[in-house]
Amino acid sequence: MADQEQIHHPVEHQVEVDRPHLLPIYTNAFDRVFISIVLLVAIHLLWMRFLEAYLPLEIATIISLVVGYIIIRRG
Amino acid sequence: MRKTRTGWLLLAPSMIILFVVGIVPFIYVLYVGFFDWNLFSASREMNFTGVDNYRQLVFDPLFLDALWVTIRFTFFAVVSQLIIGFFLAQMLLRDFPGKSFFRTIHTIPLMIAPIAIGAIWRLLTIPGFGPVPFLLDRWFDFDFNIGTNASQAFLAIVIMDIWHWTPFVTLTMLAGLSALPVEPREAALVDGANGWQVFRYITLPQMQPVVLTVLFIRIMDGLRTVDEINMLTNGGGPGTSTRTVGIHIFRVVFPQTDYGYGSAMSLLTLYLTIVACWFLFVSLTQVRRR
Amino acid sequence: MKKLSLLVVVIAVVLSGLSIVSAQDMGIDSAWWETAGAPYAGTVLHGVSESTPPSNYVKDVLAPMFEEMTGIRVDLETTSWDQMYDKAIKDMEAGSGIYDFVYIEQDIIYGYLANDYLVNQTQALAAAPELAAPEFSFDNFTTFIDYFKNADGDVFGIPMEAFVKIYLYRTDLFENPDIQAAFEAEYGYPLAPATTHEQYRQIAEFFTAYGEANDMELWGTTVQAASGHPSSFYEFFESIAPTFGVYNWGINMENWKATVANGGSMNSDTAKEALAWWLGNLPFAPPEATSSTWDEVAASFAAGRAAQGIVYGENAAWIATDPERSVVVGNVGVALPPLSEGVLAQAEADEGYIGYYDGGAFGLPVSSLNQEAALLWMQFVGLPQVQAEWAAAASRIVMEPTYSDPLVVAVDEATNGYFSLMKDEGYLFAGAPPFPFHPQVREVIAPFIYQAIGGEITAAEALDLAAAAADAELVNLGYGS
Amino acid sequence: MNINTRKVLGYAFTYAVWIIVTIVTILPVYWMFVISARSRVELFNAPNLIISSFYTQNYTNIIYDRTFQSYMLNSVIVSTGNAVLVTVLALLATYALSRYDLVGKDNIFFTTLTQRMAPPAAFLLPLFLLYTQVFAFGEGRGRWDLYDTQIGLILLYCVFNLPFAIWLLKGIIDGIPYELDEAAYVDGATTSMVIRRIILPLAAPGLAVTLILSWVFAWNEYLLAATLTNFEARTITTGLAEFVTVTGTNWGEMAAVATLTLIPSLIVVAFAQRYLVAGLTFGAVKN
Repeated sequence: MADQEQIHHPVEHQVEVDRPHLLPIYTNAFDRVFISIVLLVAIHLLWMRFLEAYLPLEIATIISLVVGYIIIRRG
Repeated sequence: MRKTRTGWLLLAPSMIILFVVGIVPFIYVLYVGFFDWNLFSASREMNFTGVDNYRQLVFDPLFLDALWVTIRFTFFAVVSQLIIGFFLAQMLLRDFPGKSFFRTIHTIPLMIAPIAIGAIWRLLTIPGFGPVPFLLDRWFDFDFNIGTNASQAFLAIVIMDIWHWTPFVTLTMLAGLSALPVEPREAALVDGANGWQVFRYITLPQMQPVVLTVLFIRIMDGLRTVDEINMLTNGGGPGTSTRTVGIHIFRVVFPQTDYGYGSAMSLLTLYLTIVACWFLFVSLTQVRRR
Repeated sequence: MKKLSLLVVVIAVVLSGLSIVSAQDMGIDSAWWETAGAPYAGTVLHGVSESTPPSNYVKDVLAPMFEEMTGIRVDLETTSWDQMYDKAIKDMEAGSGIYDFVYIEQDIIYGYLANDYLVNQTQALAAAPELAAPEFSFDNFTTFIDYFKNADGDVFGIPMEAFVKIYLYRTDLFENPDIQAAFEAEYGYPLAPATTHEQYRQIAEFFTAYGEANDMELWGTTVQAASGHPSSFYEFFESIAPTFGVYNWGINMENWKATVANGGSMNSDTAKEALAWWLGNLPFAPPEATSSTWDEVAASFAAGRAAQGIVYGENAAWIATDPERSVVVGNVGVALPPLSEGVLAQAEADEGYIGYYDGGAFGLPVSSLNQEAALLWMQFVGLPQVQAEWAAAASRIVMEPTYSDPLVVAVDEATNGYFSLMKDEGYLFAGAPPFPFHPQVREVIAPFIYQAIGGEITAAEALDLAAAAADAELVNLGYGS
Repeated sequence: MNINTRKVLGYAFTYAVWIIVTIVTILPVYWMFVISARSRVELFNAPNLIISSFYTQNYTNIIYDRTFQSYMLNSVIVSTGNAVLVTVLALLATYALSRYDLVGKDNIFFTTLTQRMAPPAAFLLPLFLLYTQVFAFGEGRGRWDLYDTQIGLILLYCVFNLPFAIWLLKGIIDGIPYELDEAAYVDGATTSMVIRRIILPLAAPGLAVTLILSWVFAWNEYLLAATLTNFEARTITTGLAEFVTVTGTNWGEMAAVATLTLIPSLIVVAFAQRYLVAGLTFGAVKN
């Protein structure tokens, strides 16, 4: 019954906040690893498509690793 | 919550099967994706080439075209299915004589093998023998030829998919609609809301999880449609206008035996599907969590 | 017509009586086969083939006959064209030993040989004289067997079907005096099977107009132009381009290059002219042409929807004789395809060819676990005694004497000489070029042909793009530099 | 407009919509049936939607063909086996995901779903190797492997059916009040008793849908079956592809097979219509 109540009165952007998160959604460790991998792949693909002609791919790897680290630690 | 060990035990058989027939091949494909491997190249060996396959893929016009065809196909088909399915489900909500008959007939397309559906639609639309071009020509003097006209061929595969999958959407929507509590709707009607307002501000928000679920399932399956399109347009013609990414991978892996490149292509497609579905999944769980 | 109905009866009798024809009736020395097969009795041989009439004959007639004599069971899986390749290649590559014999289409043999998938049958038979049937000899076959030999002349496949892709025309239309008169009045020369591309086009134009004027479902020519299927690639590169004098897909066999700039001829002016001519036939073809693969072309012709066409020869017999499937029974003529000037001379001098000599053989994979039994089976399929009925049932001929068998002669007469043409002029045709990378390059080139059919790009653009793509793919595959 | 006219108009509209939908739905199926009733020569005539004569040979050729009998039998065995296996496994798995506090439940669930997303063509090679080389026992002629076996297909179809089934059941089992289990456990019931006595009956509509849809998906699958079987375990959908040949597609027999293939599915659906609607909620809406 409680669920029903909530469906009738949707509340926008309610995030369970205990400390500041980067991501707009609630995540666990696995989610964050998953998001990092997704971003890693995306950054590499986009890099290869648009930037590799000017800058080597290693930079993309470094950027993705940094982004991944931040997400996993602070997501 | 109960002892977790029993839980894992109950989960184990499913996970083992999925691991063996799902994850293990995935790992193999992942591995092969980093190699240049074609059985009929001058050097038949697997040569490690790192991310070269992917580097090539992001510039490959055939692949990108196929991807674009797939996305357009899925978009048009799924949106139409959602609209038509929602509408038909509404029509089934009320009782009327013969309802279950109509509903049963409506389910038939779901039961036909995709490869047979492709064959049926080919028989319907093949110029010269099929009734669709014949009647269009006779009644409207309209020239319908899916062998020559790319946009007509594209339209044909979208309509075929709508025909095939709308019943699934209708039934799911119907199940969702029937399960909705009626009080809010009644209350709103009492308060003087009109039909459209009830739909827009009450039914639609209530149905949001169902819509997301259907969207998820249809996008997931729509992106990997191969059999019926391959059969209908004979491998994705005219040109490459109906060559979905599934058909393209099929052509790269089967006749071209380009296993390395095909694996990379497959993984990239899988990646895009997972990302698209993940967003839907997250919005679904967030909706539920609230 | 009398002869024709007689033929239909003969074929019907042959087909219905197939199961009762025994090896002895055919004059096979069954005692030898029983002895030779005894050690392997109970073995089950597995094979894979495309679902074609010759393969179905093997499955329904030859396999039971062989099993009755030797006790070796033969299971032949007949499946679709792409599946057949994929399954055979996967099995042979992985060495899983699923198949004991596989169908080798003439165009894939070079790839299989390069990968050492197949057993050298000449050597295998020489090494095991007790398996060599006295009635069998590689010398019985027509020259088509040469396509299944390696550089040393050893055989790797037993030919089981062979056809030429020829020019079919409707005799009832071409020999109708009114039509002849109208045609001559319009074009100034008598109506006859075309010998030049210009004539072919004019005939196509004429009959399309004729069909329209008389409100008939009739067009001038068939075109195998399925706009997303490799069959259109094949029609152009194997049947049309050679008649203009562009051979081997325009790939230079010396350095594996296709572009004119690199010494190939795929985008040469002649090739562009050929493609433009072929595409130019589309307006005079029935509307299904752009959806037609090999089988639909035959179906269109059999439905009486085209006055002429270039059709795979395995269809000639049923189109001309089978009233269950064809409405033009008895009205089918055969001729050589129209040619550019000088092409015939080149073909006669063996410097070129005028069309596709198509066919396939059974090969024995190295990975087979039952090689001895499979060798026996292969020889059985290659016995001269089994050829004639097989030819009558499936219009394929792989041995010279088969041509003179009464059954075959009857079919030949009904088709107005398809088999005679194949016998006498077959040498002008050629199999696929010896590319070990056949499907790989085809798949890269084909999309441009599809686009040209759809009218998205012109013939010249298509071939320029195709040649460049072929060059790149060949380098990618490691051929040329 | 009074209430009555409105009602009549409403009905008229409903019927109009459904009659159109029915015609659109039926027409292609009807055309398939028409084709299956025609001989090859008849097909060449201008399309005619009326069946004037019935060419039974298309059907008799198939029904009396031993190969097709065995294809049909294989299809029945494989799809039934797979549907039952999937339903049982999914019930257990879903119960675990619903009732136990397993680490990363949502992740497990989503990971499972991703199994259904892979474009199958590239995965055929590893599957082929897995079935012929890894799950192969014995040597030489006495060798046994998963390739070309019914059990091989049954297991394989789990890849796309199991995720779907788990999702379907998840919502339904989540909807069964936890207090019911709890009460049973207090009375000393074991997990297996709870699943059989409480969950099974309450989730029946969901289980029925799972069973039906898994069955239909398995019955209709083509590519995997075509690649991973050759003689013993070939299914009826792979038989459809055999009609496309160089010398003409035998549309009549192909349509006859397609018609015959449709019949079992139709029977299944006709019996289970109401479950389909009751069970297809995916737990998206709870009441």
